[in-house]
Amino acid sequence: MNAAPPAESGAPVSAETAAGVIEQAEAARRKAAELRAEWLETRDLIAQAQKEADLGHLLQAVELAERARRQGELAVAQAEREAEAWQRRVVR
Amino acid sequence: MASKIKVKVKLKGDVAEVKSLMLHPMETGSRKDPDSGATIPVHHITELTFLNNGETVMAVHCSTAVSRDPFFSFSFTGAKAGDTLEVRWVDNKGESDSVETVLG
Amino acid sequence: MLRPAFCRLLLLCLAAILSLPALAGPEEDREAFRAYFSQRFPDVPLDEYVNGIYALDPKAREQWLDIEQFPPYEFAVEQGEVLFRQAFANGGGYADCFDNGGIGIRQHYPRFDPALGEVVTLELALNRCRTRNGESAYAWDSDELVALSAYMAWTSRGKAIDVEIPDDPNALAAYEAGKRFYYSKRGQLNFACSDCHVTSAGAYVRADHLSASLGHPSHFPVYRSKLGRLISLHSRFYGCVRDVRARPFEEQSEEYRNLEYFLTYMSNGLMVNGPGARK
Amino acid sequence: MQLSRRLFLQGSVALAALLAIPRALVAAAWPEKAFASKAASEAMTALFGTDQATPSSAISLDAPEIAENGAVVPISVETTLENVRSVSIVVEKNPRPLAVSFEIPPGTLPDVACRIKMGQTSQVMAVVKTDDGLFSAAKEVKVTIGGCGG
Repeated sequence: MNAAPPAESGAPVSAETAAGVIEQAEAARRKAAELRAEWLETRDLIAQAQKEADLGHLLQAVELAERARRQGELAVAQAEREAEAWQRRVVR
Repeated sequence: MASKIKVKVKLKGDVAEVKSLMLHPMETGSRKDPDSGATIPVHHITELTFLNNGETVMAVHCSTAVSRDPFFSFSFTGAKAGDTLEVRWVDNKGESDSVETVLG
Repeated sequence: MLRPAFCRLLLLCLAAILSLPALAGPEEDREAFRAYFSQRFPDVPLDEYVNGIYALDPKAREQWLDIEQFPPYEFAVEQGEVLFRQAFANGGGYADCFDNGGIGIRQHYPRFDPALGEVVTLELALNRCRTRNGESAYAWDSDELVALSAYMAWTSRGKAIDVEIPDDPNALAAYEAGKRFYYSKRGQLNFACSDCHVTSAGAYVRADHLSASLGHPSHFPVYRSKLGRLISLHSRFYGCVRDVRARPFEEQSEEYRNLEYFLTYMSNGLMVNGPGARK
Repeated sequence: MQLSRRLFLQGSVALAALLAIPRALVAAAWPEKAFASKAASEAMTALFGTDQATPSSAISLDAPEIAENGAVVPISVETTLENVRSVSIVVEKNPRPLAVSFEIPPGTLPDVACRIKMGQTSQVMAVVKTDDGLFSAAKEVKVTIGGCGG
């Protein structure tokens, strides 16, 4: 992932965009949680993103929420892969 | 729990092998509380004394570098069954604890 | 001439393939688990695995033996005994809730309760005993509950772990769920329990020497020198799951109870030697 | 408030000291200056009046090569030297090097053990004071930072 752009650099990110990415991140996290596969810091990232958004730091909010969304998606992919893959590790 | 000091003594002829374990946090004063983030004040045993029938057979001076729940062992001569061994400590807060055990 | 022989071979192969899933029942799993470690560490007797990493690391073992000559958990065992004997407000006691008055029975836990259709760990049984008698449940990581568990392990030292999987599809399902948890990769670091404690047992993770899973549940609760207090097996599970950067489950969650069921079954036949001391 | 508390503390410490005075031996007071010293030589000077100790093979210092846990390092010291007065353990790299000091009255064997904390890899020194002077033995103990167990 690229380095975070400096906060409040003036790039055009609307509050709606930020809220949308946070929502996507939360949906991905929830799906991972349903699969009992949530990663450690995903919900912290979302909380931080929300906090930044509330402060009007929209670029930072989006950056954090993107990381959280990516984590959520990777956790879901991991769980789906493991649905079969675990059996290959069983000591026989 | 009565005393927070435990003592085990093995008599071999007139030699007593003493092992003692006590509950004490032995705080260095540089540790932070993981929840509040506040520094935990220094709190450690300073002096530990073993007395056999009232006579000092060992005195230990401790810094905070003694591990939590301290353990000490040593041996002394001139011991016999029926002797009373007392262990006591004081810490930097003026708190103390002691226990007596009869050699057997 | 060749034809019947070939057919027989084919049939044999087919039979072998078909019978494989049926063969891999809990008892076959357990035998394979033991055989794996016997082969990996031929010099380590099976009985030694209850000592965790100290079965594999002679230098760490010396330091552990030094602590074991006067282990700090003795205070907890003493506290546990006092608590165990204290009557509840209604006059009842823990002894009424367990077989043999609660003495020397650690090796039978965790148990599958067919009526409830779930795995009951010793800690869960203790807390249910309390609530049934009108007492409030202890927090899972409370000193009291861990001390009770330490005392009950102490009275069971030397007994062979004997976890049963009754003839009940739900029991087998709980075992299978625990097994699946054990072998599934999770967290940002993408580790399964087995990655560290089977495949890499005896290797180092940074400065930590990885123990073998065989014997893992035998010595809990464990006094952690690092923490200066005893922790439960589920608290250790919590720590491991967090360390692979997955969101940990709560102590006594269904996940951890099933995991304990599987893991303890793997150690059937080894001795209970809790409570233990670890760094 | 502050004053009365201090007075109270002084009183209780004095009382404790009075009660703790053993009949056979008046143990040295807790060596505050030596324990507060930030360098090993400073601590030795505060405790013994000199930082010079003669290395002696008559002292056996038992400590692990690699500490499993820096918070609990088992150390034992035994010596065949005669007329031993005290055995002290000094950890060079600890923020306060003097860890512990055992006062050995006549009749007690110079054979002691305890568990100490070490912040990092360091020389650990056993300093034995006898009627004939100061003697020492040293050993390096490695302290590592763990991953999950530590």
